[in-house]
Amino acid sequence: MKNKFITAVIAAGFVASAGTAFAETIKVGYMTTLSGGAGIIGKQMKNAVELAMEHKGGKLGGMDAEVIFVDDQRKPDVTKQLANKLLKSEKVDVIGGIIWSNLLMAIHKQVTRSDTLLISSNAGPSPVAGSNCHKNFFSMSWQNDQTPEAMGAYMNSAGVKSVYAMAPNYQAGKDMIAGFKRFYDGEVVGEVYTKLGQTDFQAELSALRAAKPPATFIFQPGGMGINFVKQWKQAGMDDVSKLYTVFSVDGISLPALKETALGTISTQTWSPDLDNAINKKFVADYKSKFGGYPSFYAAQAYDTILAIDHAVAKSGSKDTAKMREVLAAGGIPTTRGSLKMNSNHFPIQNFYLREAVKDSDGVVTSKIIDTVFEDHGDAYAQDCKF
Amino acid sequence: MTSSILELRSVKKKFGALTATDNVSLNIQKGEIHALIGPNGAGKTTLISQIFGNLAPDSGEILLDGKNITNTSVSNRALLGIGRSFQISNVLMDFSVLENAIVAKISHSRKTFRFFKPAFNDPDLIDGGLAILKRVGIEHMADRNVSDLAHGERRLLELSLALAMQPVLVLLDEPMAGAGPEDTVFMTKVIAGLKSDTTILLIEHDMDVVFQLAERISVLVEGAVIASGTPNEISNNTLVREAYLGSDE
Amino acid sequence: MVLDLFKKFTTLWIILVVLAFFPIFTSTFDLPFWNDVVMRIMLLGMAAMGLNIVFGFGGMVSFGHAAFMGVGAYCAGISQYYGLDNGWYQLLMSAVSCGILGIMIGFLALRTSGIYFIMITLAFAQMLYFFFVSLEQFGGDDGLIMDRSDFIFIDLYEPLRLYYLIFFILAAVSIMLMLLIRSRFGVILQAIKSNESRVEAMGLNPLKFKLTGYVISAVICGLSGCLFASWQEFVSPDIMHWTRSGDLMIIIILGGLTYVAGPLVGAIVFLLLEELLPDLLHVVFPSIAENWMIIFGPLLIAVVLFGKGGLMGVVGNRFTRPAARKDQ
Amino acid sequence: MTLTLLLEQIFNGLQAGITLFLIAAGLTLILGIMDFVFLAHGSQVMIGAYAAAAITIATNNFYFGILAAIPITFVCGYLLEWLIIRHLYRRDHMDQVLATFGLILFFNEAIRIGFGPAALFTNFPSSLSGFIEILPDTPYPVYRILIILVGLLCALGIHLFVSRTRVGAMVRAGASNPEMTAALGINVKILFRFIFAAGATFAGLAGMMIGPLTSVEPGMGEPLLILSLVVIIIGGIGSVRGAFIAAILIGLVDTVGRVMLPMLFKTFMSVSTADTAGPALASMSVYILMAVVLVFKPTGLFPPKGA
Repeated sequence: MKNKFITAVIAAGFVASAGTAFAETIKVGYMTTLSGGAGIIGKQMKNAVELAMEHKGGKLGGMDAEVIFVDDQRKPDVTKQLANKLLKSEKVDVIGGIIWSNLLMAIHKQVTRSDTLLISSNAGPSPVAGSNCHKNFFSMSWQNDQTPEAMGAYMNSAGVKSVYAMAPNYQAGKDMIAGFKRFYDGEVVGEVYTKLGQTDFQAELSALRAAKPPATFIFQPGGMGINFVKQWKQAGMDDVSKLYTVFSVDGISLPALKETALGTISTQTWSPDLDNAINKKFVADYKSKFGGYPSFYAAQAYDTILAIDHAVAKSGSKDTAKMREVLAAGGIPTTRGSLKMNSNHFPIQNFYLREAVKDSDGVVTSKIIDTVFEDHGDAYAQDCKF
Repeated sequence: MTSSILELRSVKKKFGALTATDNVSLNIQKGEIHALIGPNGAGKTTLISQIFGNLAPDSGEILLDGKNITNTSVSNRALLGIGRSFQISNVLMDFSVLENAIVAKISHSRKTFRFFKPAFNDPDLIDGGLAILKRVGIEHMADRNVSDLAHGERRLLELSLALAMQPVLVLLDEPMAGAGPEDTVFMTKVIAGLKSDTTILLIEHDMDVVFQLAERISVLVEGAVIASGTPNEISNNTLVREAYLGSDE
Repeated sequence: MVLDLFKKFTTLWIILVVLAFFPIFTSTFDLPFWNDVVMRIMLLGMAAMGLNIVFGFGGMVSFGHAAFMGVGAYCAGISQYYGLDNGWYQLLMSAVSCGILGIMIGFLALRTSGIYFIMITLAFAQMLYFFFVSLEQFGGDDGLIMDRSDFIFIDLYEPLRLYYLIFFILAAVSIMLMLLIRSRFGVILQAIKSNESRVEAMGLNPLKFKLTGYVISAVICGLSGCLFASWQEFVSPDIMHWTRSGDLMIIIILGGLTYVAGPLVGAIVFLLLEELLPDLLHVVFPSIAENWMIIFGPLLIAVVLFGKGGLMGVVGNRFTRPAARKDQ
Repeated sequence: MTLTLLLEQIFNGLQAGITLFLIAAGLTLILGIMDFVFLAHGSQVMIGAYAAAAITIATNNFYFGILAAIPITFVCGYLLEWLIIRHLYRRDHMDQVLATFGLILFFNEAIRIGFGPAALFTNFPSSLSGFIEILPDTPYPVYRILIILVGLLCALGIHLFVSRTRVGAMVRAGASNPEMTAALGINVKILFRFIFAAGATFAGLAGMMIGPLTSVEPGMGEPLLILSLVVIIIGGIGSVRGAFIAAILIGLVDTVGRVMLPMLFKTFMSVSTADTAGPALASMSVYILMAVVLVFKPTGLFPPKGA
């Protein structure tokens, strides 16, 4: 993050005087939440992007590259203004990043309309995958519903007859449970929406103990996941019900949960032990450079840079239309292998079942134990017409 | 026989176990200056507050000019013609003297919900405000800020505000409190001058002032009126001497 | 009278003139992004000016005015969801809804005073916040993508047109406030702030004036919210999060709460700090650039401790006088 | 809904309420006696939680962590009052809101810089991880019962202190009439600083105790701050007794409402409507309760006498 105002003034002066004398530089605006409670996620993403740029020698597709990080403060209006700054002031060629659905929704229209590529490193709400989709938008993560869909499918195959579902009372929470129910065939005996940002789940756990469901499905991202899993274990709930999670036990919460999380299973498109060259290099270098395992957020951030690199390299230009063509064709080399793209520009990818385990150094991480879906597309692609 | 402007019928107010006013019945005649005296904590201010509506009595009735106002709000009582000065002077501190008077004038004009024309340079309001100040002879300090006024000056301003609504009854709660001897003389003169226009109920500790101004005096002890009468009657009343004057001197 | 307004509210007029010509500056120096920053400044400044009617002039510390911004924004969003995309109609809807809501909340909240008033206004704002979070049909927490509203004769996709629409409504609100604050009503409102019991003793019912002020301020916040939705092309409950009510209060105190122009000055400083502080820190102290709030927080405390009367107070006179009189 | 479940939920509500009380007890006196709107009280919770967690991690001893953290929070509160707060008593509420909002930002960022943005992990010792059968077949975590007991003990201590001691008499006098305290010649400065530091300590203690249950992270105090303000308002500003009753009330309404409302709604409306309306109403419930109380009793349920 540099002094953008000054840069802008100087750059404007140079452009006027020097014209096109400079070699072409591709500018990427990378937006994530660096301040506030969710700052840890943004920090990991920023680390991963910096690592990717290091791996690529500071260039993207062979072109000189500059990445500008901005802190969205997790506020839609700030995000919108930053997007505007990146577009109008920095004149970036691609905007990447974005953790939260509501922030993506806040800038989706503005960025795509300005003929700039918008590549989400995490957020994937259903409107931008379906009826509100745009040709300039790409996802390097997943559509919100897919991960719980995978969990639903897995639980079918595991023969779970009935389940108690729990998620925070907000849009993503409702999407997650909807996605889960789309694939899960058994009976949902309870559907509980907790408060967003809730820290103590004892009341819900008491109710759950009384209901005695054989299985419990939860979506509790970030700090809520730490609290939920911790209190679940403290309350000895493992004796009552079996816990199935999405986005609750991950690289962000594992360092806080440590041994408490052991044995918890979840579905995810990525895992540190995913066996391919790109991922091995990413995880190893991330660990040595920043200490500790990267989270899926970091992996997706890394992939976002790889995708831009791929688009520039293959099209030989930073022209939006040309890059778009390359990305839409798929075959993007990422930490998840060669990524296929759906008609709505969301990835078609595998979904894995992961378990929290200890690695050889005694650090708690997650390990793939099964593949639930192979080349799974999302349910909204059919509604998307560019 | 003159008619009564204010009538209290068995007004009672309790704070927890403490009886602040105990079945007070009182008649204030039109045009008189009536003093309410009594030792500290006798419930004088509490009684005034009930007459003005800041406090609601637990039981009893209050009649203004024959009309029951027991449940009327403060602002409506002010509109019906009761003015009040408070024990601790109560004026608009952030405003100038004239501005205080202008606010009173706006209220008096009843044209309050006007959103566009500036009030402080409206010639009609300025004239009206000055007239309010003139009544107590303080128009010369119109431009001064209230926060710069001396204590006695503030009391005079407050009196002018209490008179602004051209009340039929003015309640004055210790107007001389904290004023110097000069201010006291001036204030006494001002109050005496009001006699022709309005009725005054006065709480005052300064007995010289009370005997100088009041035509009738009521004595309140422990929340109850123990005597009511002319200054002469009161000073000769043995009950009063025992309960109040005796202990005071 | 017009001349008088120019004389009395110099700062505000200067700001308005600068805002009017700002786009010429940005286009000359090719800084179109700054138009966007200034639009946000104008929108939050307008809401803060509205809040300041109760906050600075009426002495009522309302901790829930962001809710009215939210209601205004959702009036635009929901109208458009059902195909009613006429912007003028949406502005009218916002004003009417916030007016009615202002009457209801104001009537209940004004029964209390002091800290209780602060908290009950917060309570109502939180209720509205959670209400909109639970509106699944309109995106709940994720919000609702919308188009810029269709203001007949004004095509808003031309960015400067939205700029000038916001500017003219801000200017109208400013002029209305300059008049209001010096009017009989404004004078009484400030008198109530100064000494409520005296005003009551003068035969005025304070509640009537406070409630009217509350409703006017709610309507202005609603208008700001409605335009905010068009600016953002997106509505979500975040616009009415309690921290935004806090931001509005900070903006006012920062600028000077006894001045009509104070909230606008506050908005300029607050949002410029938010914009520039991280960049500045990155140059001076790169290791904590992401923690720019560690500077921002103490800065606010310093303003309170040393800058009594806000920035307007520091620059202008330091006496507390009713805004109805003083030169600004 | 069985009776045992209801009982268990009441225990949960009690535990949440007691925690809230510890935070609200000091704050209600700060608001009542000093007439000071202190928004950064949530930061005291965070400081307590971090102090205990950091020491627990360093020494690997939970009890030592708590014991060492108590004086730390006391000193923090004392210093904060001395450095900043005492300069703000005479300012109006608006200035106090702004300044203490600035303090929140400062503390959160300071913690983030000092301890990193990630949550700290702590757990209570295994000796406290068991269960007690509060009813046959209804096990309840020992640790949470311990929180309830410690909280009740603190409440009793505060009650005895305020009602039986000389300093407590000053506190009561101050709560009902701040000018009077000053007029009585009591050294108000010292009294204020003591109340402030004690309030910080109790808030910190709440943070220490919930630390092992929840995540210890920057900004953890804010949601608790808002809730404890609600508690104080309902109880009546300046009333410790009011804060206690209101805290238990809020704890119960919030906890029981969260679980019961959706169930209740399902009995008379469609499941999907109930799933929307139930949680929405549950998250609004405490605010609705506060608004209703204030509409009927504009100074809370137990305003201190004379206020």
